[in-house]
Amino acid sequence: MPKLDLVGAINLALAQEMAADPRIVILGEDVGVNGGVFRVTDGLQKRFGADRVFDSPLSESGIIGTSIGLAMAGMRPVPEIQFEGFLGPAYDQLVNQAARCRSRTRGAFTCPLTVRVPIGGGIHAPELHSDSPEAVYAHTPGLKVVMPSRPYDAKGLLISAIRDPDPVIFFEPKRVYRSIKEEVPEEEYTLPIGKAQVVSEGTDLTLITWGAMVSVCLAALDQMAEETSVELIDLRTIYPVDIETIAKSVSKTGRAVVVHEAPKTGGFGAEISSLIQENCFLHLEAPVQRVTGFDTAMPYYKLEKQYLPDGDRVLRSIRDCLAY
Amino acid sequence: MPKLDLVGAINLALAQEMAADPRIVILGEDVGVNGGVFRVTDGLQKRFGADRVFDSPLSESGIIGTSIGLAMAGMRPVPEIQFEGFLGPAYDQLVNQAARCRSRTRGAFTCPLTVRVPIGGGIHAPELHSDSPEAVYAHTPGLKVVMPSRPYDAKGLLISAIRDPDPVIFFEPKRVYRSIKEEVPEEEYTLPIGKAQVVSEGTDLTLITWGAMVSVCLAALDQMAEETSVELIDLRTIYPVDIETIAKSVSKTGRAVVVHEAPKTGGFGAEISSLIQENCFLHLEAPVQRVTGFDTAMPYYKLEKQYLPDGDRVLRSIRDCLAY
Amino acid sequence: MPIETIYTAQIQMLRLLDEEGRLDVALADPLLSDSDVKSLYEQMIVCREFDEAAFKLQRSGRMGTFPQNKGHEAITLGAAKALRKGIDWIVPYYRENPAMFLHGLPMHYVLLHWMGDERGNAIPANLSMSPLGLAIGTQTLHAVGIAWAFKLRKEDRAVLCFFGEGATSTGDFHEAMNFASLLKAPVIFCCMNNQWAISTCCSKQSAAPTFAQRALAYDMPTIRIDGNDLFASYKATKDAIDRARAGNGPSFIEALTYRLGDHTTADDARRYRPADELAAALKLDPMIRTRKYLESKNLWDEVKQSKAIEKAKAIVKDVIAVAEGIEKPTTDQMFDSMFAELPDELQRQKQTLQTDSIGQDPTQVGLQLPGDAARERVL
Amino acid sequence: MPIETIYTAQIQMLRLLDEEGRLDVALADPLLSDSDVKSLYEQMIVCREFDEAAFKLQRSGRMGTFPQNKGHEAITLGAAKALRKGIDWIVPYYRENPAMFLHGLPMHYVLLHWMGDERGNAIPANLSMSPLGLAIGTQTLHAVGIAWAFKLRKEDRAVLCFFGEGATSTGDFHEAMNFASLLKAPVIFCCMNNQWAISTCCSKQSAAPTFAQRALAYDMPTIRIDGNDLFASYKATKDAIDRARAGNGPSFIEALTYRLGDHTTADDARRYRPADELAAALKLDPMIRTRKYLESKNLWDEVKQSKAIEKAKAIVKDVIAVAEGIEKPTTDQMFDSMFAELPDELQRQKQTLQTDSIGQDPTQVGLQLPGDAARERVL
Ligand SMILES: Cc1ncc(C[n+]2csc(CCOP(=O)(O)OP(=O)(O)O)c2C)c(N)n1
Ligand SMILES: Cc1ncc(C[n+]2csc(CCOP(=O)(O)OP(=O)(O)O)c2C)c(N)n1
Ligand SMILES: [Mg+2]
Ligand SMILES: [Mg+2]
Repeated sequence: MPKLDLVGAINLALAQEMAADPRIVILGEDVGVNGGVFRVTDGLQKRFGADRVFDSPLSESGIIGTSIGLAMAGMRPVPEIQFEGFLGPAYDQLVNQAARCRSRTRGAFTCPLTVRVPIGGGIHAPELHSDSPEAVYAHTPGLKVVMPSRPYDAKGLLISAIRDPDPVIFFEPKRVYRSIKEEVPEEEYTLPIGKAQVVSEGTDLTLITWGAMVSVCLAALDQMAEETSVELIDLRTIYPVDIETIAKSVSKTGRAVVVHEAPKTGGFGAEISSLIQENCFLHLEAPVQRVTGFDTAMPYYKLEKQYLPDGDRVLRSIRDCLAY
Repeated sequence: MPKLDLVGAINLALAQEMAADPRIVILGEDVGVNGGVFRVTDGLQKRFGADRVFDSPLSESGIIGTSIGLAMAGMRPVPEIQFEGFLGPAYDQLVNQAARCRSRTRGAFTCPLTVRVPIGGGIHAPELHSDSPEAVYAHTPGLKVVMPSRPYDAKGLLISAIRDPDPVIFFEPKRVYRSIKEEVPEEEYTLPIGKAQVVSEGTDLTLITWGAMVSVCLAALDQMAEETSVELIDLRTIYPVDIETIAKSVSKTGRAVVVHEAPKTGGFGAEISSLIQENCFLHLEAPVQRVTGFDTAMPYYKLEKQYLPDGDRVLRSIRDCLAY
Repeated sequence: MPIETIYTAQIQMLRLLDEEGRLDVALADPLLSDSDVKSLYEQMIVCREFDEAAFKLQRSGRMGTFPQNKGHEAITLGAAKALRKGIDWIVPYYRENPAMFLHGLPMHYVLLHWMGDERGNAIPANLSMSPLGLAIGTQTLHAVGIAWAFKLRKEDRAVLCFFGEGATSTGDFHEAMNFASLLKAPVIFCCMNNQWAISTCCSKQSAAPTFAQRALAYDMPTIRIDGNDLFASYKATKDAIDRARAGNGPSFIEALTYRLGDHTTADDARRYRPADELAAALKLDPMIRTRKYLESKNLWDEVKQSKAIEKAKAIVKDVIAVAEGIEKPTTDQMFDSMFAELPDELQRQKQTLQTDSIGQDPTQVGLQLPGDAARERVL
Repeated sequence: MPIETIYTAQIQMLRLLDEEGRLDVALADPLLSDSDVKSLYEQMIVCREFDEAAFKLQRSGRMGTFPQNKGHEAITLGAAKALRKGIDWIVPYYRENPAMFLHGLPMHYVLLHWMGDERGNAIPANLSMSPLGLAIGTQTLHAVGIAWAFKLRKEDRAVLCFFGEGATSTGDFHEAMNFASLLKAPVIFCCMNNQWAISTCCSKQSAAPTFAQRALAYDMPTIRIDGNDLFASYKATKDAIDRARAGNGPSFIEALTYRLGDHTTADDARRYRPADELAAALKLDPMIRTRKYLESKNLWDEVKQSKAIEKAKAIVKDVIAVAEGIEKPTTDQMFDSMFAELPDELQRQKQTLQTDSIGQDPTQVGLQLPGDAARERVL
C-alpha cells in the first residue's frame, strides 16, 4: 500500500472519481496548469483535459454559482476555493442558493456539489489564509460539512462527498497537508459522512476535536500521565454531527473537553457542549470545557502560535476538568 | 410622550442623530424617495438631502464596502440592507473587512458603521425574507450584534450603535415593526450595548430570548399556571452577550430554556446553553433546553407558523424542564 | 505608436413594430408567422388576465405578495418563442410568467409559489426551466452553469436567462457575464429594463446611457431593443440563439420596456413615480400595438377580442381553483426535502416537532398536555 | 428608426517613452521634470533593492510569504507622482510598494506586514494611504467610499486605487465601478495588468481584448497605457486626477506591464509560464528605458548607477534592521485592538489566555502545572 500525505490522498480520490464518473468537473483558481496552490489537483488537467479541470477567473461567487448550475443540469462539480478566507464572496451562493436548492424545489432540483476548501492556521500564512469558519456552514440547513484529520479518512470521506446527492463542504486542514503520511489503499473506498471516530479509548474524560487539532490532541495525550485515561474522538463530520458516538462516550466518562481552532463564541464547540448537556446531563461530573481560538480575529502569524490551542492548553483543561 | 411603533422609534432615532452629527450618512436600496420598503427612513431624504440619504444601486457588497471606506475616512455610515436574506452578498465585506478593520491595523483605522437589517419571520413574506442569521455574525470577532424587541429599546440601542466606535449590526425584527406601540421619549437617550434586560422576575426557571420571540414568550407566560414563576430575559444584545445577567438568574432558578427563531444546530442558543453550563453547573437541576426553529431552510409562509417557535412549544418545554 | 485607437464598439437600437402596429418587414427576419403572432397575442391576453387575477387574490387576502408582470408580455413571449420547447432552457427571476407558461409551466405553479408553497417551484421534469427566484442576480450564474453543462456534454441547447436592469448592479451579474464569455457558453442574457427597481429609477442604477453596454466589458455581442415590440424581441433572441448554437457563445439583450404595475403588491409606486410617466408608458403597452398589427392584417377584431378575454377568464378561474384546491403542505415535506437522506437529528425533529432535548426524547417525559399530538406520536 | 446606432466608444493606447528611452515630447504633457525623473529612477533602484532583499529574507526563513513588486516600478511611481502627498489617497493591494514609499510610508512597515505583524498596517496618521490588503477586489469599494467622503465634505482630494487585472473579475470591482460612476466620486482605478494572476494568464481572466473596456460598462473615461513607461503612467494619472478634482468623476487606467517575479515566494512560475515570455518581458523592464532616457539627457551614467545602488543597499539594510529589531507583539495587542472597549469575555481571555471556563475562573482551581504563568496571574 502506498504511503500518502493528505494532498496525495485527496489527489488520488479526485483522479479515481473523475476516471469513474464523466459528470465530475473541477473548477477553481489555479487548479489546472498549476495543479492548485497546494498541488492538490496536480496532474488532473493533463490527464482529464481543460474541459473537466477549468482554470476559473478570480471569482468565488462565480465558481460556486456556476457550479450550482452545472449541478442542476446533471453534472457533479467539485469546485475549489483557494483558501477559507475567500469563501466570503461565495457565501451567498453557497448558503442562500446551493443549500436551499433541494428544499425550495421540493426535490425537483438537487445540487450535488462538493466544495473543497483548505482551512485553518498553523502554516505561517498571511491574513485570511488561516481562519476556521466551519461553524457558519454547520448552521446552514442543507449543507453537509466534512473535515478529515488524516490522509486515510480524507480519501474515503471525499469519495463519499463527491457521490453524495447533496452539497458538501469539504474542509482540508492546511496544517495537515504535508505533515502526516500514512498507508492509503490504492483501490477506492468510502467512509460514511456523519460518523465520528473514536481514535483512542478511555474512561476518565472524553476529548472531542476535528481537523488539525486531532494531531495536537494526540501529541498532548502522549505527554499525559499514565494513570489518566482519555477517550479521543475525531468528529470527521461537523454536520450532521455524530452525537450518538459522543454521548456514548461521555455517558461513560462523565467529563468532556472540546477543542477547535475557531473563536469560542458561537463556535461549533458550543453546539457540542449543548448536545452533551442535553444527552448526558445526569452523567456529567464537570461542565463541558471548550479549548478554542480566542474571540479575536485570527492574528497574523507572529501570534498564531499563541492564538491556536496547543498541547499545554489542552492538557491544562483536561487536568482542570478532571479535578473539578 | 408620543406612542411609537418600532418603525417610528427607529425613524426618530435616525432623524435625531443625523441632525446632531453631520458625519452620518444613510445608504441603501430604496431608503430615499421611498423611505425604505418598511418606511423606516421615511422623510429623511426630504429633510437631510439626497447627499446624506442615498438611494444605492442594487448592490449589497457595494453598500457595505463603500460604507467601510466612508467610515475609514471619518464618516458615520448607517447602511440599510433591505432584508436579512440579502446580507449574503455583503457577508465578505462585513465579516472579512469591516469586522477586522481595527484589529488588522492595530487601531490605526476604525470602522464605525451601523448596519440596519430587518430580520426574522412571521409576516408571510416570500423566500429569503424571513431568516434569522444572527448566530453567524455573533461568531464574527469584531462585530457587535444588537436586536431590540420593542420601540423603547430600539431607539436607545440604535443611538448607542450609531455612536459606537466599532461596527454594529442592528437587527430589526420585522414582525415587531408595527405590532408594538409604546411610549418613547422625544429626547435622545441611549441604552448600553451588551446588557440584557430582565423583563419579568421569577424563581423557578429562566426563559432567555430576543427579538420577536420576546413577545411570543410573554404571551406564553400569560397562559401559564399562577404557581410557576418564570424569569424572562430579553438579551437585546447578542454579542457581546450579557452572561452575568443570565448566570445570576439561572443560579437562582436552576433551570433555563432558550428560545430563538434560527435553526437549532449552531444557533446562538447553543452558545447560551454552553455558557450557562460553564457558569452555573452546580446550580443546574435540568439540562438547558433549546426551543428554536428546526434544522431546515426557513419554509415558505404556508409552513412558517409550524416552523417558528410558538407559545405551545415554549410552554411545553418549560413544563418538561420543570418536571425533569 | 504614441497614441492609437485599439478598440471600438457601438450599440444599436432595434425596433421593428412601431406604436401604430406598423412592421418593418424588410428587417423583420426571421419573421413571426401570422398564426404565431395571433396565438402569442391570445397568450398575452391570458397572461394579463392571470396578472390581474393574481393581484386581486393578494388584495383579497387569498395570496401573499405578488409582482405583476404587466408590460413585460412582448419581451417575455417574443424571446421565449425563439426557444425550442423542452430543449432550450429558461432561467427566470419573477417577472416572466408569460415565457414560462408558453413553455408549458402549469399556471397554478406560479400561484402556488406566491401562496407561500415550495411546490410551486417543483418544475415538472419534462420542462426545461428553473423555478422563480427572488435573490436578484444570483440566477445569472446558474444560467451560465447550465449552459456550460450543455456545452460540456456537446448537447445542442441554449439557455435564456431573464433579469431586470437592477440585477446588472450585482456582482453576480458581472461574474456571470465574464464566465459566460470566457466559456463561450450558449447563454442569452435578457435584461428587461423596465426602468424601475422598486423605487430606484434606472438612472440611479447605472450612470451609462444604456444597459446594453454592460456587455462591452466582455466584448460580448449586445443590442438594445424595444421590449414592447414582439417582433424585435423574437428576432434579437433568435439571432442570439443561433449564435450560441453555432458555438459563438453568449449574447446580451437590453429590452427597453416598462413596469406598468407597482413593484409588487407590497409596493405603492405613486410614492415615487410621476403619474405622467406612467400615463405615457401605458400608451406603449405592448398589447396595444400587437393588436393593431393583427387588425391591420385583418386577423383580429372586437369579436375575437371579447371571445379571447372570456376564454382567458375561464382559464384563469380554473387555474385559481386548482391552486386553491391543493391540500396544505405537511411539515413532513419541510423536513423530507432537506436531504436525500435525513440525518438522525432531523428525523427526531420531524417526528416530535420539538427541538428541546426533553421534548425530543420519549424516555424523558414531562407533564402531559391535553391533545399533545406530537408527543403522543413518539410515546 | 428601425435600427440605429445609439452609442459608440473607443479605447486608446498611450505610450510616451519607448524601449529605447525615446520620449514623445509633443504628447508628454504634463511632463515630468528632469529632476523628477532622476529622483524617481533613484527611487526605482531603492525599491528594486528592497524587493530582492525581501525575497532573500523569505528564502532565509526570516520572513513569511512575500510578493515581489519588480516590473511594477514605472506605473506605481508614475501614478503616485501625480498625487499630492498627504492630500490625495492611495488605496493599494500588495504590489505597489514604490507608490507607498514615495508617499512617505516607512519601508519597514511593508516588511512587518509580511513578517506576520499587524503593526505593519498601522499607517502613520499623517500619511494618506490605507494598508496592504490581500482580499482581491475588496479595496476598490473602500477607495470609492473614501472618495465619496471627500466629495461629501467638499474636500479637494482624490483617491488612487491600485489592483491587478485579476481583480477585475470580482463582483466587488464591478460594484465599485458602478458606485463610483453613479456618485461621480473622485477616484482613479489603476489596473496593473501584469498579465498573470498567479498561474492564470490574462486571457483566462477576460475574453475581451483589453481590460480598459471594463470601464465602458459604466461610460467611464478609460485608457490603456504602457505601464512600463514612467511618462505615460504619470500623464494618464495626472489627467485623471485633474478630471476628478474638476468634479468630473472617476477614471480607469489599464497599465500594461509584467510580473517579472513569481507570484509570491510561495509560487514557482516555471510551472506555468513559458521561459521565452519572461525573457521578452525582461527586455521591457521599466528601469532599463528610464535609465536610457536619463542617459540620453546626460543625467545618468555608470558611476551614478553604482553610487545609487550602494546607497540603496545601505538604506535597505537599515530598513531590515529596523523591522527585525522591533520587539515581538504581545497577545495583549491581539485583544486590545478588537474593540475600543473590551467586552468582559475578551477581558477574561486576555488575562487568563484560556477559553475553558474552569481555566478562566480563578475560583475553580484545577491541578497546578509547573510554570503556569497565565494561571498564576489570575490567582
Ligand atoms: C440580492 C437582492 N437584493 C435586494 C433584493 C430586494 N429587491 C427585490 S426586487 C428588487 C428590485 C429589482 O429590480 P430589477 O432587477 O430591475 O427587476 P424588476 O423588479 O424591475 O423587474 C429589489 C431591490 C433582492 N430581492 N435581492
Ligand atoms: C478574493 C480572493 N480570492 C483569491 C485570492 C488568492 N489570490 C491571491 S493573489 C491572486 C491573484 C491576483 O492577481 P491580480 O489581481 O492580477 O494581481 P497580481 O498578483 O497579478 O498583481 C489570487 C487568486 C485572494 N487573495 N482573494
Ligand atoms: Mg427593473
Ligand atoms: Mg496580475
